[in-house]
Amino acid sequence: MVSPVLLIAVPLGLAFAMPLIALISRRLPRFVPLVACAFNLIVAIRLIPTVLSAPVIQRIGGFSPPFCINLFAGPVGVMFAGLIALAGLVIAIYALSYIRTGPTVRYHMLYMLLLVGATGVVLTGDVFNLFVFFEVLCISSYALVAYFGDRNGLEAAAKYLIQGAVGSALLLMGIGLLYGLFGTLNMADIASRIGSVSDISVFVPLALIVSGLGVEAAIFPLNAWLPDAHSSAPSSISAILSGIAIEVGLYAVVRMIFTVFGATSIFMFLLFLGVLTVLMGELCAFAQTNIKRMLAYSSIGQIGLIVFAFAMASTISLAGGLFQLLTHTLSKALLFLAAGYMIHRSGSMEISSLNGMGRRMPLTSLAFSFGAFSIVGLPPFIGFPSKFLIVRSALEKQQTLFTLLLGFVLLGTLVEGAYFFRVVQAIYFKKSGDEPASRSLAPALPLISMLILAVLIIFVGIYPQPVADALSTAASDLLDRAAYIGSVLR
Amino acid sequence: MMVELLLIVAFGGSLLTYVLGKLSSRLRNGFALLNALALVIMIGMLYGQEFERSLPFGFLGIQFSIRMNMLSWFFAATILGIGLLAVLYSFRYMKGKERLDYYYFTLLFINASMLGTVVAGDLLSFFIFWEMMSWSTYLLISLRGGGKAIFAGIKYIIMSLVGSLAMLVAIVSLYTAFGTVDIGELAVHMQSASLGLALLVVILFSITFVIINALWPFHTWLPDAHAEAVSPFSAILSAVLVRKGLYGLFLLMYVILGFSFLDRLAVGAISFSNVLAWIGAITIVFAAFRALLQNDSKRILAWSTVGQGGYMVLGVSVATSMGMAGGTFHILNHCIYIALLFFVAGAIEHRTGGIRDLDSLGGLIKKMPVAFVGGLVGIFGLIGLPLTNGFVSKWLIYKSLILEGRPFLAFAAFLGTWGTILYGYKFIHNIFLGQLPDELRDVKRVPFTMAVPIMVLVVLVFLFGVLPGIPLSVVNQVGTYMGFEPLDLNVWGIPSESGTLNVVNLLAAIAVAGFLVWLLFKTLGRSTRVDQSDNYAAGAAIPRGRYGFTREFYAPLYRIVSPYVKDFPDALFLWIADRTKALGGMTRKIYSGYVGSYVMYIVLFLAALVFVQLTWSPW
Amino acid sequence: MRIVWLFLSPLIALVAGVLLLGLSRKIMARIHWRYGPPLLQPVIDIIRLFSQRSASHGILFDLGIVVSLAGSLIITLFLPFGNIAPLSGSGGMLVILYMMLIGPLGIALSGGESGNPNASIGISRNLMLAIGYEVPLLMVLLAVMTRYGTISIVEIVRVQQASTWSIASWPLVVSGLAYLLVMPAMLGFRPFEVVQAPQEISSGPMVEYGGSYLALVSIQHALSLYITISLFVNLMLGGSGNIVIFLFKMLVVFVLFLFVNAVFPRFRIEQAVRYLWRWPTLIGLIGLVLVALVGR
Amino acid sequence: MSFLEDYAYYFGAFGLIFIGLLIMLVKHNLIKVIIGLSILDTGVNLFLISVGYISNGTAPIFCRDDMDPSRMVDPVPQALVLTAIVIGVAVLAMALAIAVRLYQRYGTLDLRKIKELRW
Amino acid sequence: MRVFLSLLALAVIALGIAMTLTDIPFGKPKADIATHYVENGREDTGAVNIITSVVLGYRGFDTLGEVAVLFVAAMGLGAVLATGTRTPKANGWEPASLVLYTGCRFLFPLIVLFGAYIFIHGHLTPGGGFQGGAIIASAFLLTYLGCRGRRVHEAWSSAVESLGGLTFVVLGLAGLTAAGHYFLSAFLPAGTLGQLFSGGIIPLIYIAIGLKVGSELAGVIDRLVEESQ
Repeated sequence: MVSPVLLIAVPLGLAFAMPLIALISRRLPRFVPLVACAFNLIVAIRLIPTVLSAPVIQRIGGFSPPFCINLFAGPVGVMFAGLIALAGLVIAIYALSYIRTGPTVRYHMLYMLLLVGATGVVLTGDVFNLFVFFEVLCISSYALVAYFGDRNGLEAAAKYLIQGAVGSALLLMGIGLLYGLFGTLNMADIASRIGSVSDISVFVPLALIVSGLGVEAAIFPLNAWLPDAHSSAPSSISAILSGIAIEVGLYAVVRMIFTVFGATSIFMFLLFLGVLTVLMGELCAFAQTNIKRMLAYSSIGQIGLIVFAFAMASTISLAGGLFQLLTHTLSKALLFLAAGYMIHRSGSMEISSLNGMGRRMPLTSLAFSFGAFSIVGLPPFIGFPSKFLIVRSALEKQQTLFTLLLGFVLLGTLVEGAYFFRVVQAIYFKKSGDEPASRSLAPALPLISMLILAVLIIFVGIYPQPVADALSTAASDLLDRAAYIGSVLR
Repeated sequence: MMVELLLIVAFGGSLLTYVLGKLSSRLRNGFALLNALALVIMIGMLYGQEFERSLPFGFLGIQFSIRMNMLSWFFAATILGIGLLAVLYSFRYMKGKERLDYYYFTLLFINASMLGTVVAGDLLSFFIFWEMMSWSTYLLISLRGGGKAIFAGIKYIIMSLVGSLAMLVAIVSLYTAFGTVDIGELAVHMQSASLGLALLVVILFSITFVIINALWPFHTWLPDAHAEAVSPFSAILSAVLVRKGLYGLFLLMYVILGFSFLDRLAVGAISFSNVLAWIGAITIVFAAFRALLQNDSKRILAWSTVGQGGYMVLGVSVATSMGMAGGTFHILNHCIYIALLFFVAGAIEHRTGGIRDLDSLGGLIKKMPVAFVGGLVGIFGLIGLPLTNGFVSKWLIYKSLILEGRPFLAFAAFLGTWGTILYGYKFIHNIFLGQLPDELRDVKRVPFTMAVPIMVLVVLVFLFGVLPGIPLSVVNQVGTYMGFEPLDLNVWGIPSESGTLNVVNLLAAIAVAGFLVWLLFKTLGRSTRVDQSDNYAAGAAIPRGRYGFTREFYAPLYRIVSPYVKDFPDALFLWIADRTKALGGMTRKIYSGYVGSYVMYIVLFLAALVFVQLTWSPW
Repeated sequence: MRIVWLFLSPLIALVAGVLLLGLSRKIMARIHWRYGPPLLQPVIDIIRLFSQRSASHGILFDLGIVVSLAGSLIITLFLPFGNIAPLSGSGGMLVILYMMLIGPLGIALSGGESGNPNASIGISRNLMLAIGYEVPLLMVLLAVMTRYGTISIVEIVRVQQASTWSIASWPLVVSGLAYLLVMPAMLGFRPFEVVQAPQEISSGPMVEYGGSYLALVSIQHALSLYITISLFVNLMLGGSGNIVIFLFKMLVVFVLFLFVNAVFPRFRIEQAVRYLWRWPTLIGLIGLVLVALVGR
Repeated sequence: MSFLEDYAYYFGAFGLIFIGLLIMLVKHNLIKVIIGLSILDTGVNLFLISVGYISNGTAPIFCRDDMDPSRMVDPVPQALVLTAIVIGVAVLAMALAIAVRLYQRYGTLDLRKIKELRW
Repeated sequence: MRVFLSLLALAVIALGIAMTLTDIPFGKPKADIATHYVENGREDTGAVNIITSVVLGYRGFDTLGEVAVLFVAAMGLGAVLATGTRTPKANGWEPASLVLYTGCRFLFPLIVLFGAYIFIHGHLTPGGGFQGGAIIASAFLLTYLGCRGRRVHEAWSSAVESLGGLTFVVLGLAGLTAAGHYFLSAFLPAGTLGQLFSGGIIPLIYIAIGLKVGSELAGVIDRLVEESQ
């Protein structure tokens, strides 16, 4: 059996080794993320059958929980880790030729550390450890947003940093209060003691932690950094931020609420928050003329949808939410990657500058359309099964409120469809301006990465069964607090 | 295995067409035609079979299944038949245009998806095919490029998305309620369903089907889409794609719900069928007058498609054998003559270099006789003159309306027909009659591969008009499948007690009378053939070429009508879109760019959480 | 017997129509304090016209006329004439309504081919006028059909003869009133004589016709007079089992509208449509609503 | 007074935290905001430390073998604070680096004027 | 307005936190976990300094993350402030006086030595890798302030950084393979309590951390100094 700790340790070791590798040859470091992600992907895939039957508890340092930090490699965690590795791999392939200027070695190092941070967050079973890895994730993304060092990038990074730092401080305050209340930092241990103090005392740390993590998870109204950061970062980083970073933040929120606090009563609030996030995100995106900003706002909408699904807190809705998360990771990554090269080609982020791209960059445009269709939830793309599950879970509640909220969410989807289809049309059917319609493909490597994502989007869209099965196991893992506590504090 | 094979050939063929197109355009065309032909032959072999079978795979735990019965067969046959003709027609029409591989691929893909919707045996696969149909259609509508086409495409896909979201909710509601989406099983389960659920499902489904069938007030996508698509595709859109909405209604009303249940869905006089019928009636009248106001050949036809959909719905919602047969038969007839008309309009467009504006056409009768015959016959069918197919189906619809005591609905239907006469004549007159503009002096004839589909359809219009018994026997089987009494009919028409229809008598009478008059005319009259523009005008000369009365053909009527038949739904939807955008513009102002505010949001969010908990402690 | 009537009834209609045409000119002249042409002037005209050469613009130009006349002739087979209606079993009112289209449509197509703008104007006016009067007319017809629960005109006549004339029965009297109001428009009489308007657009659709064309068109015109009045008589005045009485009823109706024709000036097409869509439509609607409320 | 005595450290810690937050909320200068952030971090660290304090406790180091474990303060918050300080430093360094670059690009540190990205 | 709103919001939050704090009495012994650490820390990890045993033993994984955070910061700083060229531009600043210059150079090895002492004795006395590293970095800072123009050799510093991090990870992974199949488990003999050579892998890790933190912080300072020139 492979140990889940390898998922964190090996990439981290490789990241540490990169300066040395860079001393040997400056061309080598860019391949290190590929190796690390491929390794992680293999490990994660090998772990999945194991964790589907029972979660793997990896005790760091060999002490028994709650005295040590433990990794909790449950179905959710390992699938997340696999997803991170997958997205990381694809985007790393893309970045091989996309990132040509600037301190490229540092880019790849930071990129790997971002992935390490994300993997750490999803695997850890300790509140403070989560904070630490969360910071690894955040700080590397601050730096990566500013990577090009242009006006927008720096401004976005500064704003992102300020908001992120406030979020981290709130999170740390919450963790401090938790430690003060329970004298332990182990999630399972806290979860088992959560009933021993008064409601308000539990609530304040919960509020602090939700607000703190919510900043990274881009829940409305904590998401003001997102459109700036996602639109100003290099496209590969936008893809990873949109595809991985906010999802991981969301995972952390969900893990906290579901497992640590078991705060079932806050779900209704989250439900409304989710719907609000959907509507806000989609409406703002609808009014955008900047393609990357539009995609960024669309991410907010998607996050709202996922929150909505999670907040319904049934096995199906959680599976749907996780599925939607997968959808969003793959599709939004594909969208950002495709948009990245189209922007590269046209030299502008305005949607109108993408006119006629279908002729100039046929494959990239095709990839973009696939991503757009998938995000909107059209069959036979991956977005459909996830949307289907979410709708199903909402209707299975058999309550007018849920049906009504579902209506609002679908309204958001409608708006989303409107702006995505607008862009697809611009790409294919609008005449480009003065530039001659010469055909040019993006370089091979980005195309390969887009192709991988597109194939996945279609394949899972057509044959979602295994994924859905695995995700419903994962959903019950998230829902079953007692099992979590039991398996850790055995 | 035939149906599975059908789907595989349809989808595989579309993909293969694309691949072959990269090799050679000739190969691609040949293969596309062969593929369409093979599909027609296969569906022909499936005639009369009835079975339902689950497929060996599924989706998220839901078993897929396929079914074949007369209802499916009827729709599948129309789809594939028109598909074949459209492919043939496209060869010359699309020649020299850009992105032909894409065009043929999408065209065949749409056909394949439509085929999928009608053979789907469960609602989920129905939905999946439906959605594939929607987005592939969207990808083809704007093929021509240009602002209008793009607007048409976006309009279509948004409305279609509204519909499909509604349908998704409906299907999932059924699934959560009964644990199955198989049509056959649902039909059984629905009988025990609660009224609330049934109402929800019916309303949601109806939204979808009304949108795709372009009934008022959700018709607004159609005129744009049909007018702006390339003509062979307009034909497919108008003839078969739009009618998927009716297929859905059939499925919903008569296969899944059934009569007895439909009767329960009523509050006093307001029943589902009544509402539907009134929507149909409004659609007919509204569309007829809107069509009158158009000046674009394809837009007129598009509006007529809207209107004819109303007839079908009227017939279907009356729910007598006769109304049902009329509605169903009208689907077939409309599919024939509207395809014919779009082919004609396309041929004109093709030969005149893209002119669709009726104000600048005219006098083409001598230049394009085939197109003229096609257009004339098509318009006759559209109006429903006796001896054309449209007559029989409209006769059935009118009659069932009158006999059921629905004079107002019948009035709407009649009025629509008179509107149709007006714009139909305008279509013919402004394109083919009157003076020939100088620019069109050297217009060529319709090319052969475009003439063949036109002539085939012309023959069909008359064949089904004179021998309505042949198609009606199929229609009868469709009706029987949905649980209606079969209509009493023979090959010439419908013998029944309260008003019969005997087309052959009509034919004989017209033939004899025509012959006699012709004889009289030929024996007594002597005439000299003169040029078209050799005209008498009270002794004054008429300037050639610039004195055609095609401009503003019904100008006085426009002045009366136009204030009342504004497209209010369209304006409303555009307003909503506009407001949504404005709302988006307003909401995003909260992201003011000042980071202090952003931090404030975070703090306020936290404070609000704490405050609520401290005050009311809800959590 | 049926075969005989099949050929005889169009003939009678033809004769009656031509006579009505002649009568109209005579009566009009008398109202205007003129002497007027002889009663048989139309017959003479037609015979003369057939002997003249004329110009043709093409096949459709010929065919349109033929179809138009043939269509009109056939309608007479569907209309009960006294108690004779040879083909009424083959379609009923709906077929009549449709066949009534063939006449104007044939002329419209034929005239359209000529490329004469006056013809086009006339046709467009004709069609506009048609939609103008069809709105109230359809209401009336539907009221009648709904009231009697049938689409067979023979049946309608039979019921009327068994009870009372439609125009004298409640609630069809309202519809009858509307019908009376639209009759001049259907007949093409003033104030609705906008289609031909000889002084303005040189007889409109007929402008290009000469010789045998004009003859046929005249016959068609005569027939359409006959058809229109006969339809009114059948639907509203109870038809008749007796040919003579039937023709007498027709004569009375015709003369009535001839008086109207003689004393009114001409509307513009716009005014005509506006008028038709106002009062007759309103009354027709009331009639239809009443019928719908009262039921059979 | 016992209340104040019992909670004095908390007052100090949260006082710093709220001062830091207030600075971030109302100041427009990026450097001042970063200072506020720093104060906020310090406050949080102080709070963490004070959570683990035991009255009259000793450092949890066995300088001699005979020290009383029960009087030692909680070592965990100290370890946490060690980490938190490093993280704070990292964030601070990033913030300053970005501020330096931002100033070069915009020529100002006034956040009200650095508003190119909005809506 | 803004200030008022801020104060109001903060007051609400403060009230909430105050209510929670009533459940966290100040200065009272509480957590049984802490007690467990204090009582068993020496046996479990072989470190006399219980904080060290927590930092590197019980919560060693945190420390790995912490090292990663610092690494990220250094790298990120480098990425943001990347100037492309490393040649310091000539500036018109006055060179330091001889006294300052000599003093700094004299103090430099002493400070480094002190830093090394701190991290080598991390398991015995207050201090550890981070503290020691910070002290070493302060030596570099002093050099920058006093002896302008002297710079850290980048290749060396990044090699040290890299090796330090690698050592940590490799030691952790060695634990995975060697003993008990746990990451970061103490697979080296604990030795005699209180001796310099005791505590298993703890001193090794602290040395690695110390060097790494030192070079990283020095690098950060170096970057910022360079930026200011």
